[in-house]
Amino acid sequence: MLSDWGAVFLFFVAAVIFSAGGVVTGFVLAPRRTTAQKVTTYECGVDTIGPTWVQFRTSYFLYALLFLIFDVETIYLYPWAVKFQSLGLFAFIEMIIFLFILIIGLWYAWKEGALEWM
Amino acid sequence: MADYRLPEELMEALKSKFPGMEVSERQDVTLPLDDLVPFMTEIKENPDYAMDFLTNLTCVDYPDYFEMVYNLVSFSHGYTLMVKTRIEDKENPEIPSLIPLWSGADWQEREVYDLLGIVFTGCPGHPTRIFLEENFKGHPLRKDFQWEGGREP
Amino acid sequence: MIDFTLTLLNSISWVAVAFHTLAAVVCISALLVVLVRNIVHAVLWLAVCFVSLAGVFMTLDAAFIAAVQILVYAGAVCIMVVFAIMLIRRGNMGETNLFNKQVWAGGGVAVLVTVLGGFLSFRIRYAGSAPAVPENTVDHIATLLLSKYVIPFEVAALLLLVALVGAIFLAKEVKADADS
Amino acid sequence: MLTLSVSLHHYLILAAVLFGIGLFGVLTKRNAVAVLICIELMLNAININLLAFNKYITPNDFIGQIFSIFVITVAAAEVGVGLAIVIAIYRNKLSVNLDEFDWLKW
Amino acid sequence: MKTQTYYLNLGPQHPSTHGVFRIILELDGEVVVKATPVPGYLHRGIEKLAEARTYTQVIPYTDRMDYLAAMLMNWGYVEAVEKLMGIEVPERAEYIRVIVGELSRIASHMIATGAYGADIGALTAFTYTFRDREYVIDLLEMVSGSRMTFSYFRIGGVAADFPEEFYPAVKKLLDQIPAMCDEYDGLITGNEIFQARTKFVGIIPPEVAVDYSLSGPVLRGSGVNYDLRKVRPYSVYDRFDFEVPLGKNGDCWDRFRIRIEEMRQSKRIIEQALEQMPEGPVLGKVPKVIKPPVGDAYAEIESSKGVYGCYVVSDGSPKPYRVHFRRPSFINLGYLGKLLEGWKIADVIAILGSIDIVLGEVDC
Amino acid sequence: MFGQGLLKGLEITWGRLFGKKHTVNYPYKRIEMFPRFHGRFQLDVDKCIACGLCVNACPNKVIEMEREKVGKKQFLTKYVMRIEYCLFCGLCVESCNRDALRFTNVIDMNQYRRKWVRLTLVDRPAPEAEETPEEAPAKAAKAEAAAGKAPDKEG
Amino acid sequence: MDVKKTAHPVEELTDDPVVIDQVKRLIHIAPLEKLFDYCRARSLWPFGFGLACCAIEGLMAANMPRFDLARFGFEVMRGSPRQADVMLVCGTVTWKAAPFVVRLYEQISEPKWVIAMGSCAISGGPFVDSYHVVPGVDKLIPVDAYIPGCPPRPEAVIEGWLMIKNKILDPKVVNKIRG
Amino acid sequence: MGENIFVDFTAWLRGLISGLGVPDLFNDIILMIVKLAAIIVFIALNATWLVYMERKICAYIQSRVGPRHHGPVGLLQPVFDVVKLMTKEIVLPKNVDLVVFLLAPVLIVVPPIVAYSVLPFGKDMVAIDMNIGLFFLVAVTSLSTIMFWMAGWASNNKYSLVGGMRVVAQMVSYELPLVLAMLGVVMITGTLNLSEVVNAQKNVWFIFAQPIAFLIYFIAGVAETNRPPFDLVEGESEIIAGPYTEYAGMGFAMFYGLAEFANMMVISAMCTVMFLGGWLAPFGLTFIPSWVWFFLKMYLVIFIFMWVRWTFPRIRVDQLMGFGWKVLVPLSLANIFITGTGMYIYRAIGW
Ligand code: SF4
Ligand code: SF4
Ligand code: SF4
Repeated sequence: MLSDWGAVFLFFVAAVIFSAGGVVTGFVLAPRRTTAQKVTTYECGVDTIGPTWVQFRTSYFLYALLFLIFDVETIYLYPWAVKFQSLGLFAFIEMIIFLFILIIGLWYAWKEGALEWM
Repeated sequence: MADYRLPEELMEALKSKFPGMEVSERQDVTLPLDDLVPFMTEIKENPDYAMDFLTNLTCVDYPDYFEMVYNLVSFSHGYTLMVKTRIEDKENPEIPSLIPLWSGADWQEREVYDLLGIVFTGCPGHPTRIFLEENFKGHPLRKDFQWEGGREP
Repeated sequence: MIDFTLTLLNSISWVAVAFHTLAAVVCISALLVVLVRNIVHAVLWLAVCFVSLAGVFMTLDAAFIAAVQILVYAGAVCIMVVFAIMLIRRGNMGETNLFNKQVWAGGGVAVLVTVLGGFLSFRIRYAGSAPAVPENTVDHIATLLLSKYVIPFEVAALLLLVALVGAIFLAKEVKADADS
Repeated sequence: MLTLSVSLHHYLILAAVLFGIGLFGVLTKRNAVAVLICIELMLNAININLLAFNKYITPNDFIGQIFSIFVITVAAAEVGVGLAIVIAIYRNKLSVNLDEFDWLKW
Repeated sequence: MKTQTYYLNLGPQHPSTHGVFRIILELDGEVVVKATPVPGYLHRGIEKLAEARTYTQVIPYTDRMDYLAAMLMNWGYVEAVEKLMGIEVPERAEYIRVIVGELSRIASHMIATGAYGADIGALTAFTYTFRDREYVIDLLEMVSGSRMTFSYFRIGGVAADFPEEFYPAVKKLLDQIPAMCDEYDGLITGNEIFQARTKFVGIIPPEVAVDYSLSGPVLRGSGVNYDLRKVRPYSVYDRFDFEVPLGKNGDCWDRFRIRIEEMRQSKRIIEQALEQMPEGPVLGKVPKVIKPPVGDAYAEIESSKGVYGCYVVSDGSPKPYRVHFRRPSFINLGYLGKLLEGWKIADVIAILGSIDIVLGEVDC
Repeated sequence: MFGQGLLKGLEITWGRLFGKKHTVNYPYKRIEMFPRFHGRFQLDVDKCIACGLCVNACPNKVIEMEREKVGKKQFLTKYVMRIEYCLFCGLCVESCNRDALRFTNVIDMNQYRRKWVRLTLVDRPAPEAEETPEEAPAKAAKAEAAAGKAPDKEG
Repeated sequence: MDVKKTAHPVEELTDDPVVIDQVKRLIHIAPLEKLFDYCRARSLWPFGFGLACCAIEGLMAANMPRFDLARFGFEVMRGSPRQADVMLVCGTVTWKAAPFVVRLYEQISEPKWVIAMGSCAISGGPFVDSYHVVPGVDKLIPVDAYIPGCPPRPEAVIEGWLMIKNKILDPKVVNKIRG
Repeated sequence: MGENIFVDFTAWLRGLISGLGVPDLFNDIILMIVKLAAIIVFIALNATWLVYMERKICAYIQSRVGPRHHGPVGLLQPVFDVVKLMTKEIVLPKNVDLVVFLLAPVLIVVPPIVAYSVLPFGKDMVAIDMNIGLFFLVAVTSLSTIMFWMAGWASNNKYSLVGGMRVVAQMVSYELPLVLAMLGVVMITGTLNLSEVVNAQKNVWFIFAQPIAFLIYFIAGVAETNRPPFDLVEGESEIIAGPYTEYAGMGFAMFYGLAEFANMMVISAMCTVMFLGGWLAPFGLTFIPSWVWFFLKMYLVIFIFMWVRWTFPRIRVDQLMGFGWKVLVPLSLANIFITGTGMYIYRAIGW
């Protein structure tokens, strides 16, 4: 029997082939003409000032951090939710404690202004 | 039509302060160049006039001189006033900038500089061209400006 | 002819094929993570590595862990690293992932450890080869997690909290500076 | 005939190789972020081991899987804090070049 | 930590600069550290061209400044020339001017409203305003023959009287205007997202607004009651009863809301004007060749963007010696650079849109 | 309450979804033009007396006119509107007191080439009538038109 | 087999690798080109590029409820030149703007077309005598269709789009005077 | 009638192939490839149709008529667009990171396509009936984030970069409420298998049992697909086209047409499965095949997406993040508590 992961693998490969095929068709069928002006970066029609790959602010990083922590949290939550009905009250309380600890984290982040966008 | 001119007595007071000033019958004030800044400061700061709004600022290129034209409005009293001053030096016209008094003068002065080449002194880095590119030759609104139109026969 | 092909194909262990392909992808992408000179490319290769590792996990019948792998590593860790890079990078991108002076020494140590590990692994003995695939891993994980391993479970939450607070604390100063 | 097959050893060797690559990176990279990335690789190698043992030795205990979840948790926390530290260092030194911090060399 | 700032060109070609206008933004992340507006991409030298045209021939050129409210542009210019020559404009012409002027204002504000919606992201509002503007434009086309560049005013009056079919059409439109405004209000003004985007964004304090010579809805948004139609009524505006909507906070939302309010007021003015309109000629006694006496004149009207002034100098010949236009959008833009500092990229668009510029007018 | 405005907006768009459509299906159905519409020009040659008022009224020297004196009358030989320069302001039409020059409601003046854009309304030789030597006015008109091409002289 | 040895005919004519590439490509897909043109002509996306007054009529009014270019599928206005097909030059091109107009035109990916809308874009129009106005955008970039008017009515703009469509379908139409 | 045509067809195909003596595994693979092809064709067709639908709905909302002249009622318009885009030059600007630049559009459609593998389109109509289907789907869709970022970063364009950073921050922030909102459903059903989730809604759809979760899911779903009012990524009026600014031709088509609509379909299909009872027929209207119901519901959700899109203005980036973290995340956490407590209370009084 084809196992699940095998099927997923098939899907994955097919998706790549499909989309790569699309892009390659574009390259095959489309006319090409390259001029010096054409390949310049588009920035509203004028030259870019300064380097493009620039530094970005901390706020993005903090969001990513929060997401990472909470994403990890979900991997605990999902198994728990699945078994929620059969695990009993104790597990529920466990999870409340677990969540509570993380909510403290969220609260801290909120308080410290990590949720503010600058 | 209601009258928005300055009352006579205020005008008289100004006249006594700035003897060089001429007033036309339409109450356009013409000033010597040196009096410009003191006069403007006076009519802006003095609460009797309180000309707090600089509506318009432009310049005309007459054959012998440049004439700067300022249109002022007082919000509290409702007066309007047109102030003119002549720049006799046609080669290197210079006039003190009014940005310290009205920030709104900034772009208008830049426009005048750009199109007529009047240099406004008193603010470093000002004026610069605003419409035309830095390397544009000449000042188009001067009467002697020469250019080629692109009309085809 | 068809018969032959069919028997041939039938005889192949597809798990093995998958494993070897995935393992190759894992190793190559991991190597590239170390070798490419542009750190952004390194991160992208890292994502490839993580995804194919998820594939490896699937061959180990750990579908849940595989999904977690994708979710956490490819989805979150990579993003996080990317942001960190965007934040601290200055100047030329091409030369951001260079070696230091201890390449040879480091390489030696690494090879040594690898060989040792590989050697040790052959000394492991275990019974049975391919045990039955257990159904519903998630259920079991949940049950175990909330009964037998409940202490580590809560500790994990604490760990996450501490990490969150610590990281925010560290990064926050950065933010405060930026404001001034 | 192809004689491909998989056994525990395959996984262990894969893990060892991955671990080795990670270690190599950790020891030789100049960029602190790269070092962190390589640590991630090493942790993943450990996960392979855990899952492989889980499957081949204690298929019904799920200890390996649960442990790998914990490992992933730890790894996530480590990345978060690690990167925050890197950023904090960068703020002071305007560089993440590990060669330049004697006090961080190990 | 100081992150590197970087420069971003917003424009010259950008969907929300309302034409060819460029702002060089110095950004830190998404926050504007410094903004340098660069106008001039549409500088066409109208003032110079006017010196080579006769007085009447300048009128079509004024259309091309604020092409969204061209009637008002005509008006300011002919007002100045009439002042210079001392021409009496017939009553009926004045009323016609008021009507078409206010219609033009409505059309202009409709675009401003819709385009602002589009800037904020509500494209549908844009189409609604345009849909309704078509009906306003229809009226103006009926009287002038063009859809945008009307050249309808003449020195001493207007080009032609209203055609008969104009009156029912304008009545019909006026009846619809409140419903239209309500629709915009419901779709844009009342929308919480829109309010969140615009309230307390880009605040201009009243003193600053006056200091920078801002005018029009931008000035009134800051709460300064300065509408020439009320303060110094020109033409026949002193005969109408209308209100000048004012803002409270001087933020984008106020500036935006005022325009919708003004549409409603314009509707009132038109209604009154239609009622009071006398019969009579539409063109005063004007010499065939217009040769004003030597001298100068400065006249102002309240255009849809603010105080629109025109300064005309005559040397006695049939061509003006010098014409200068005080263009409200141009001067309103003067404060933009300062105003943008500290806001985010998205706010830049919101602020620029709330000033409602027309590049033809800015660059002249 | 928060969300009221959002719902209101949804309500409006929902209404519009089924509301009246305002589109005119253009190439198949046309909007009727208003009589004053400034479309393509039309010259009634019989009415035109070649007086040149329209040429003078035009702010942008769009109209090129050539005339010849045939007998007592001016005879229009050429009347070209270079509408690539035209402002469609209507000053020319207004100035024509013979009602010879008029706007039609034709919208489509598009061309694939620039040189075809201009409208040649009249281009005909002068009738063979005895040609008087007084061609001076025509010359003058030509010179005037030529002078118009360099407006900088006027500045 | 022989084909490989002898040079491709086009290579005897030119050395330019770009041209050779193009010609070869065209030969390969020539039969399809008709089909492509059929589709291209029906899917022209404008470049949202407004310069002056004409932009209101040409870019906005023509897209708005009453005239609705969307009926022809020409409404997907792109802000980036890479994704656009047709550059509608609507308005006055000044000398200050000329460099970026050219650049934006260049940056549009092939195939591309240009419509000059309004007197200004055709010839400088009302401002042709000005010191700062380009007398016609065809001085800068090739133009495929001219729409006179100041501003042209949206109907005329729609006609302009249909002209481009016709031109793609049958390139010979450009040799005919319309109307 | 029609109910089982797909299921029957598969069974027939399976029989046919095994009749040829093909081993089971291959039979599986061939069948899977057939399903795969069907899904890809389905996505492609739907994306084209959705482009048309979007334009038409947009037009109707704006009192216009929309595509009309090309093909019957303009139906062929998106087809022409696709062919046009296919034959449009793909510009490769200088200074781009070429490999990443080209990989991004290729990879961007992979996550949605893979996600389809576990979606039940109808009764017994699921390519892979995976035990952890839901979790798998969440994991796979989270991969899109990095592709968007690749596009934004590789373009070497500041607009793209700003857009790329925004898209990551946004998708990351809204993924969390999305995932947490679904948790409530999982708590009730006790399974991660999507078919079982649907079956669990036999009595009551979860939109009624979990209204808060539905709302959160919907909002977060709109944000995940980067559609207005959360379209800061493309933010036409701000940053031109965001990460896709430099993409032309097919590269652009992948982002704009395929990925966007495929993602939207995944989100709305998930919404159908999780909250709207999947393929289950409401009011006992079972004579209509299950998959028809599924599509109807899916399209209903898609329509709401579009309706919302053409009504609301765009939210600003800081408000977006604030809303996600300060409103949606706490709300979804609260939802978990409420669900848990509610279920205990329900059990206490019910049983
Ligand atoms: S419409 Fe105006 S620009 Fe055109 S020819 Fe007549 S007068 Fe000249
Ligand atoms: S003004 Fe009228 S009559 Fe005179 S030349 Fe012109 S068109 Fe002819
Ligand atoms: S042609 Fe006329 S309407 Fe068009 S841009 Fe030029 S002046 Fe404006």
